Amino acid sequence: MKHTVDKETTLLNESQAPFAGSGEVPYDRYGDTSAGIALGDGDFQINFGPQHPATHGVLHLVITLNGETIKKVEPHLGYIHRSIEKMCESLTYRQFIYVTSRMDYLSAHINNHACALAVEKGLQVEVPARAQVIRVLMDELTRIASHELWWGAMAMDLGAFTPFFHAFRERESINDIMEETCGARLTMNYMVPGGVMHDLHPNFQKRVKEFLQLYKRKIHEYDELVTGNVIFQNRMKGVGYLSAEDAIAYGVSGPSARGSGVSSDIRKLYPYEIYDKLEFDEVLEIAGDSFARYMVRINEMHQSIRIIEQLIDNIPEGDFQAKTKNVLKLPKGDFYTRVETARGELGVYIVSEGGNTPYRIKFRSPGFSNLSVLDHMARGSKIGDLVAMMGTLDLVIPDIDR
Amino acid sequence: MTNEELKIKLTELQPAATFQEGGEWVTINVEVADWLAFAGQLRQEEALFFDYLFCLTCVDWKTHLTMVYHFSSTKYRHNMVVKIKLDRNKPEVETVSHIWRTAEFHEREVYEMFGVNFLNHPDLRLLILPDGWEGKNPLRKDFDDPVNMIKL
Amino acid sequence: MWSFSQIANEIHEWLSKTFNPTWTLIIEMVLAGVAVIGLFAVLGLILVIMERKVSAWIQIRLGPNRVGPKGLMQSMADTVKLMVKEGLTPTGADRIMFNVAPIIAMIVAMLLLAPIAFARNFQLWDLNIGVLYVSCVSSLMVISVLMAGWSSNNKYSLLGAMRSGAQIVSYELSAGLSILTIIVFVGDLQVSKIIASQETGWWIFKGHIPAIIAFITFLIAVTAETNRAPFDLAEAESELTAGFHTEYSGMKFALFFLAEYVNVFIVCAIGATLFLGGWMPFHIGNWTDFNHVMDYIPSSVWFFGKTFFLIFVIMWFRWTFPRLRIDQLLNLEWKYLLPISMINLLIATLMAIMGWHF
Amino acid sequence: MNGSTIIFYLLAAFTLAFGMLAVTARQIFRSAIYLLFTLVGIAGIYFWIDYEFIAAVQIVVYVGGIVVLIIFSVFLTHQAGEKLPKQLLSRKIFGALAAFCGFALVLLQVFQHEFAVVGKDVPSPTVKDIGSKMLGTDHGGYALPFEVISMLLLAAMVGCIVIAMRSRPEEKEPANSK
Repeated sequence: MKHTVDKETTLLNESQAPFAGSGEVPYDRYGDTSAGIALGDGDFQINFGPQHPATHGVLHLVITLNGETIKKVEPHLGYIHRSIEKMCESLTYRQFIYVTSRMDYLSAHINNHACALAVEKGLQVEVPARAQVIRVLMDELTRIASHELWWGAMAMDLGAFTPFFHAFRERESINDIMEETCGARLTMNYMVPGGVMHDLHPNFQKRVKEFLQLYKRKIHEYDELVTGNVIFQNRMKGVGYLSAEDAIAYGVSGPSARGSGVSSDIRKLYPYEIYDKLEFDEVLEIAGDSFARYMVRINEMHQSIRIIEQLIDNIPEGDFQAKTKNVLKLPKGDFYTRVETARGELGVYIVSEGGNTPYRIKFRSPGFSNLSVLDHMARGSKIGDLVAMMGTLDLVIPDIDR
Repeated sequence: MTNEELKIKLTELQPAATFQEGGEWVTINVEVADWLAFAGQLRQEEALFFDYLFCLTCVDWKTHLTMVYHFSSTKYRHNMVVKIKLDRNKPEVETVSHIWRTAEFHEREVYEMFGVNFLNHPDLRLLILPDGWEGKNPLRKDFDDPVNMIKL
Repeated sequence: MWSFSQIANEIHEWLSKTFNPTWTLIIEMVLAGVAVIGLFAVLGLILVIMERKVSAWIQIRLGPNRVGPKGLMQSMADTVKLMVKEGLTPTGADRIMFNVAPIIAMIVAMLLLAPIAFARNFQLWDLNIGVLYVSCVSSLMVISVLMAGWSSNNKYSLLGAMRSGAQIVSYELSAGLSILTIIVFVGDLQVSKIIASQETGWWIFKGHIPAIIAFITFLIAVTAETNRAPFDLAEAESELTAGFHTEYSGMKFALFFLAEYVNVFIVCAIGATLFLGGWMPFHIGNWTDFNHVMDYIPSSVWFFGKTFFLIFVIMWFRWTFPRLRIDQLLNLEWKYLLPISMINLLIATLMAIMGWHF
Repeated sequence: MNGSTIIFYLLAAFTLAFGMLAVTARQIFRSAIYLLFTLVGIAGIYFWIDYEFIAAVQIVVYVGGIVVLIIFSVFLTHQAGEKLPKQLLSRKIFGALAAFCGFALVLLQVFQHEFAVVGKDVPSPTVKDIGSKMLGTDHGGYALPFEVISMLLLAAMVGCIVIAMRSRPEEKEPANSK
């Protein structure tokens, strides 16, 4: 983008940019008198990113520090904003799904799933049972893969390198399954309106069972290497506390909210596909600190394994795709669907004017809301804690920037 | 609360408001002037308790803009949608970021993408667009960028 | 059987026959200097490849395996790469300080090699304050870090330098106290005497529990003092990108890198000397036959074996533990290690007075 | 001139040169670093006269301790990177004069004092002897001054802790506590 050049040059002195509103501060936001804290004596600002090892992408935080203590965290977004919402306005209902794999690239299947569900809701298409099961299987595999990557990357943020490789050992076998089934390892584009793009590979069941065995054999290493480590627990417990009220107020969803004891699993609350027929638990922790969020994700992997085990031997025969017209046209109106990605609640809001392209489309991405709570969480803690918080919020930058 | 009960309750609070039929959730159209008071009621009224604002966005209808708020209650698990019609040339609406803090970021996004001015917002400035961005708001329908936009 | 001391003596004799005493001294000094620089370079190469192989082994992967047999020449290739890279100096940097800092790091590391006994009768400088010399010169290490951090004119570097300063200054205390524990047992600071006192058994065995506690404290403290994970807060890459050496590149960076590895070697050598008997073979009391068998293994093998074992342990730390936070790091030192090593020193002194150790 | 003398002159030149630089440097951080080199040079001279323990103490106390403290305090001030203002000429002259007077006084003492040659029973400067002298209570022992100084240091330490404690209650961490 031609405009991004001047962003870097004006970074430091923009914290006091003029208000576009009436100029008055209507309420005392965090106990401060103004929205932007003025630089006091001994404070200094550092640019955390856009190129920084702990942001896992081009996230840019301007941090105001007093010594090692954080006074304020200010996200500056947009470095990889592709305006997917605008792009989708010129793509047909069959095409726009493929763009969404690039949002939260670790939950590509689930993003596609949300879009497919929205279109199906508009068309009122009944998805065949086989397709539903395949979709759920793929979602849960994606969720495990995403949490594996999160686990490794978060441990790396805290300075332990080895877990990353252990996590990738398992993640590789999921990626292999994905590759065999959909021909892609990251941006799958497997789910289409009405079902899935093509049938499962004959090896699928065998491979998944092999993966389940591998996972069960190796999962205890995760706890031995990281969860039980004293240093790790000291780094996580009591760090980045988020109360249940704040989690709701900031719109935090997914594992990050469940770590604060907020029941927010869309799969349980507003079940889609066959989730209401499956046996699994919504993982809740009440401590609200980084360790609680960590434990939620670890246990969620176990729950996903449970779901896969229930389904893998019971994939019904039949069509993998419902019969749909070549050109899809949604009736006039607005359609909202929400699914649970690995990061939280993904909402797809389609406004249709009756044509073959969406009139307006909005993705309510979990990362955007989860990021907004970072400033609230981080104030008063150390730089090292900020890294732990960002790790347990599990930010994926393309998901925030869309 | 079921949708019908919700409708009755909302009519009590906003007799002037109209409902939009056909959607999955109760959709209410509110006047800009009533919005701030109504938002407070939505959050504070014990029977409603809409504490979770899960989606905040705007739609450009070429003649006017519409703010769309999706609410949910973590206590009663009921959902609703609020729509507010704005003037396209001078879109202004009261902020709700003091009621639902998540609105702060979402409103900043809408501010830069649609040019909606949120009155009394604590920190209304560009979030995603580069600083010093001058020109039109990218998600409006009349936005055109011949360099970066590819038309199919 | 050859030994280092034999070679050294032969060189010395040949030199004294051919030259007058002054020239002999000068040539020997030059030789020692070349040997130290050579050792420095070789140690760097070996330790880098060792670190990469150990980490690969711990992380279930292969590690470097393309350059040379089993990838053993990889660190040579890295050296060449670092040497031909451009050494940047940032515009806002304090040029003199910025360029001097890595050199100081290296000089300090080289100075530290002086009192280490690599084998029987093979030592550069057996000065009578031996161990104290090491702990005092190693305190100079912090200067190069502070210089590098400040002169880079980078906030990350400055934060890293501040952290490193606080860390090294604090952990010096418990490292010093745990060294003192052994000195109390030996009654002397001289390296050769410390080693000689372990002829009947290493101090970690002879010194009962206080020696073991001191050994553990020593390992933790020196890991912190050499800025190795889990105490690598000065360069914590996920927080401060690279800490004090963020702005360094090419050979200047390589000098910091080398100095870090040589420091690891030195502290492990000191640990091996104090607790594990240095070059002294494994002896048990008065089992003469067993002790004779042990004596057949060359003393240099014993020394390097023990040192590299300790280096392996420190690498093992690095690839297993997450990093501590700065306040936890200081808590660990001031609230746990320091009191423990103080009490431990008292107990050790009592034992030494009463003669309770073996 | 033998090798030993050459080394002495090298060390002396090193010390003096960095001493000059420490005084004339315009940046406070550089000045601290030059001071450090001066102190290292002095330690080198101690090593040269075989007073190894004193040399080690010089390095531990001055270089490892005091200069690091100075550098820390330099970091904590705001003008660490800026150049200090040029000194006034009068100050320079007075400074030079004061230094010269001090130097002259020392020189006068050195030339006037009759340095008596000590006999063979001089105590060797090994750690053991220094230790037993330091804690000796007999003639020539320093037990009393040693204890007095340690009391002083203890008092200083307690004072530090008290000062550090006082500002504690205000800065309670708000976000962290549950």
